[in-house]
Amino acid sequence: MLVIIDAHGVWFLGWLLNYCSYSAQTGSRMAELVSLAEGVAELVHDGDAVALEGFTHLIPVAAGQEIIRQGRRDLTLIRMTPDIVYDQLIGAGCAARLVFSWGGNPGVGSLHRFRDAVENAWPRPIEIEEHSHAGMANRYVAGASGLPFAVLRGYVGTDIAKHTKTIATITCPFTGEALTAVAALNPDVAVIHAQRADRRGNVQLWGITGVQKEAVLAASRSLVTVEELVDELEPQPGAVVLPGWVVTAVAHVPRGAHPSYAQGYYDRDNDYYQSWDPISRDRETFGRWLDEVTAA
Amino acid sequence: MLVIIDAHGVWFLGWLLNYCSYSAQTGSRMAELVSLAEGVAELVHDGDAVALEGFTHLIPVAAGQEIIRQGRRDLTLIRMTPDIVYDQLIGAGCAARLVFSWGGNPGVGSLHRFRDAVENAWPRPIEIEEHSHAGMANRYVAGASGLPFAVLRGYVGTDIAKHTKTIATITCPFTGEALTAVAALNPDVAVIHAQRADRRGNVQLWGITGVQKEAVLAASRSLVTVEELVDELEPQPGAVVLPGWVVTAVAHVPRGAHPSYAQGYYDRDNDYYQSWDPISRDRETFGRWLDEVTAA
Amino acid sequence: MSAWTADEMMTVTAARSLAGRASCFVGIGLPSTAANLARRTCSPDLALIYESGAIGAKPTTLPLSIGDGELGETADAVVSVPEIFNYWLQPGRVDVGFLGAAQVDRRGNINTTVIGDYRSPAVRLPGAGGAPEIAASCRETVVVVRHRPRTLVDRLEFVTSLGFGDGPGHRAALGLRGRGPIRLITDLGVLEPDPETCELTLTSIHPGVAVDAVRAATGWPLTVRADLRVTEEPTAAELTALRSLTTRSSTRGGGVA
Amino acid sequence: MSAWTADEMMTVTAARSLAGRASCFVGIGLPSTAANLARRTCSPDLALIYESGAIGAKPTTLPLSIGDGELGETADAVVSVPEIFNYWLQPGRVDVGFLGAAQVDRRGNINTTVIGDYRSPAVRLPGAGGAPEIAASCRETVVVVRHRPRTLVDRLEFVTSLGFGDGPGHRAALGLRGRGPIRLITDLGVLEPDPETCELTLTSIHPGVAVDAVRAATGWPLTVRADLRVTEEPTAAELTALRSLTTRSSTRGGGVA
Repeated sequence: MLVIIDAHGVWFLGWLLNYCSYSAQTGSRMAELVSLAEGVAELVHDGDAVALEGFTHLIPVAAGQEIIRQGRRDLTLIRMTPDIVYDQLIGAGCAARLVFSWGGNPGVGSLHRFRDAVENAWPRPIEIEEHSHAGMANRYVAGASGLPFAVLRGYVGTDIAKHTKTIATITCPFTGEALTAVAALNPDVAVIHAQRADRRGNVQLWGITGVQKEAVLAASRSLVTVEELVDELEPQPGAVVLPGWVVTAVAHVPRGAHPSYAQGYYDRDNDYYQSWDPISRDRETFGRWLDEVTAA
Repeated sequence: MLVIIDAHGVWFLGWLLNYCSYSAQTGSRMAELVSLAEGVAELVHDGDAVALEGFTHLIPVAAGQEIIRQGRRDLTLIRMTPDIVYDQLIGAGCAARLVFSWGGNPGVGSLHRFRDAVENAWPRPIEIEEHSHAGMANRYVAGASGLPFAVLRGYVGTDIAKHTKTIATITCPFTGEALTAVAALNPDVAVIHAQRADRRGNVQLWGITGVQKEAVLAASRSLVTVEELVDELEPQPGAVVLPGWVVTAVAHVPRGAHPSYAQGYYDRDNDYYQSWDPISRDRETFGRWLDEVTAA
Repeated sequence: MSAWTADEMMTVTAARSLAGRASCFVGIGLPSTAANLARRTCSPDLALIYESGAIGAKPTTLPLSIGDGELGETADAVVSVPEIFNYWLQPGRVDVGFLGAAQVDRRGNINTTVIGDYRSPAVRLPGAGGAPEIAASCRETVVVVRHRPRTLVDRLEFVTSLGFGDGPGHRAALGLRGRGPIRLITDLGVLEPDPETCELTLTSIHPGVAVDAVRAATGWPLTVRADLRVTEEPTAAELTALRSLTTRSSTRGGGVA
Repeated sequence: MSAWTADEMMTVTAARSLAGRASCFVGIGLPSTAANLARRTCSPDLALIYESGAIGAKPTTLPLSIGDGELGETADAVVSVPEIFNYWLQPGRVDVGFLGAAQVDRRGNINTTVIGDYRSPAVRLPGAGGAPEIAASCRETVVVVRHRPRTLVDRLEFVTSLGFGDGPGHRAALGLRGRGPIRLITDLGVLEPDPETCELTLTSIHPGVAVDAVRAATGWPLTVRADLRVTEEPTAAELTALRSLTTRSSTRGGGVA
């Protein structure tokens, strides 16, 4: 079933989302095709736990900026590698909490808005919950698997667990060995960017596919922005396919991952990453950037 | 480094295997190219725990029959779906134990040699350790991940755990919820069949890829039989690639999965599965089959 | 003589139970025929999920195993066996689990492991496969078996896959999220759990079948619902689709277990 | 003026430490340059593994991030991020872990999290990334940093990734399988753990560097090994390979962190 949502269709989408929410009820629907603005309006609410994922590749930057534009507040932002798009969301004051494992501008240096929030509580205080990549990845795996926790060899001897309640010790019932448990991540919404979707909402992404499958499957709702809508998904080496019945909504957003890259569509805009450093270093230049984005 | 092993090369391969065994030592070597007879002779020893995996597709039947031919004894045979090739190994008296989750002739019926062993201890008593598919798959995942156990929602309310020591209850340290733990599987040897390998021992398989990656990564040693040796592995949609440095040996065995199938090479020989039923039903007809195979 | 066989009636009825469902985790054998028929009749968008890792398989012929090549080739996605259980089945995102059974008891519990003592069995059956977790984790399950006294039994010697366990509340007490076996479909009729006792009771009888014949083929004292219905006959379209499926399959050689 | 820079000496030395190794888990920044150089010099068959999921990456230019497109396109296999940590790093099948650091202490412990108090830090650093488990699970690790007193510090305020912890036996007591940081390579020399104390001691000094300069740049009282060697100068081949790598990278725009 494909429903094109126009401006008046938001009520229907809202009903549909309730109907499709995780529960024992049967008859999940296929993903709906929406505009980016509609998708964010319907799926991302103030106070939600939101995971925008994409590991260097396919970062859903356009969706993040739409969240800024719509003025969402008090979000728990979840992401393994908060980079430019999270710097922007944090600087814009959207986030009350950040759950993450590595926050930097890859290949450039610091995230200045992230640092300003953590070091100086500007523009608002931000609570952080910090993990390692292995821990975050396993938290998504647990979330996608319907388990409350995952087990790994991790964090041992480090100071990370001292500051994070979602890390614990667990004992192997067979060998008695002590291992580490991390709590599952189940975001309210996962947002990812993919190369393609077909008109039934089946999503295809390839190249470095990161933790996006896990983020979508762990979340209650999901929004996927795509470079291209196609009639048929041609099989691709290394592709991950998410069937439409596990995706809530798909929005057609060409270049939606810029300045990161979409393999087969465009390269990483390394200059943008460089240029973000001076923009973000200063509250005023950042403010001007923000005005431009929200005016757009 | 590629070493072609001839009949005199077995000593060198033996040295190499010791050198490559799991340990803190560095400098793992690439997979060696061997004949099937050499690979089985070097890698599969009496008393070993051996996993031949392949989920309906790419079953390493030729390797299994070579194990019969070489007269291995007291094996612990591990496999999610012991089908014809395990019926043959069990009937030939190679197995002291069977670790499994579903034992049948798919699309046909019973495995008569398996049943004769379990019901009548013929040709020898066989100990069984029985799981569900979800449990076995997770046991391989734990083995491949270097963990002593895996967690799942499984077995609850069934009688399976009553007879199997490798299932236990575990409590979530965050929610207090009771879940199921299964002990890791770490076979001495994993044997799989794949479509292709390159001359450096990188292995490529596609289609239904089952639990083969996990079996190889969980095992101390691995033998991969392949349809084809190629100079370069062309990327394929849905392909799993195992780099040569995690594979011990590769043997070129065209039609090595017959009567199962190798996608892109040949179809499943459904008539063989049918014809196995009368052969295996009777100890004498099976004996004649066995004489033919071992004489080959 | 009717225009359809008892097996066809069973399969058509099972297929109908998938109307309005988005996804079905398909067990081997009879369930696979019914699930594939549903895609050709009442539920064309139904995503068929096989434990071999095929998600959204669209086979043109009946698969002979849960890992036939065509399942993977026609699927929306093929994932590893660990992933199909962990990411797809376990979290409860699949609407219906379709299971066969060697034995099923009055509360929908299933045995596919042994007849007789576990350590020295009279008959050794194939074992669990994916069934215990399909029965536990799908939002609901449907069991498809031929109606025989040795199949529908009063008590199981071995519970491979849980139905309603000992009765009301048992699944919830064990923390299972799926609703359990909402329907047992046989070649004689349809049994559904009594809301009070969770005991499988006859709610629909196939055309031309006598209630006494169903009682005689059931291994426990069968309760017949007061509002017993007669199953709607297979339509011409259903029969055509089913026969086309099974003919194409048998011309490939080999039958379906 | 020498024919090579201190950074080049550091990178060449780090690359040499990968000779004879089959696989290297590559951290971001300086380690990536050295690992890529090794593939072009002493260790052409080295499998480079990146936390983005690329196994056996063969980039022609230096990647600017651990997830550059060319890493995936040239890799033997690309796997998911959970898989790279669980199946590839965690079981200890990777020979060497190559790590950078904001701070490293005398026992090879690493801080990449905060300077100052955790809850109100003076400087908030990027955090852990893949490093804690790379440091724990690789068969051995090599740390590459520029030699500065604020980098090689006596004590860490925050341990992000464990080296030898409090000293001998600490890693074993925690159940860690990898041997830990067998070498710290800087732009001034090479430090290796003393077998008795696990303290990093100067075992090799780069040509033209004075021992006192190394002491002055080290945040703890540096022990100099009696058998102190002078690092072999970069060969012409090494320098050519390195410069070709970095030139090609910089023409793509952007520097390497």
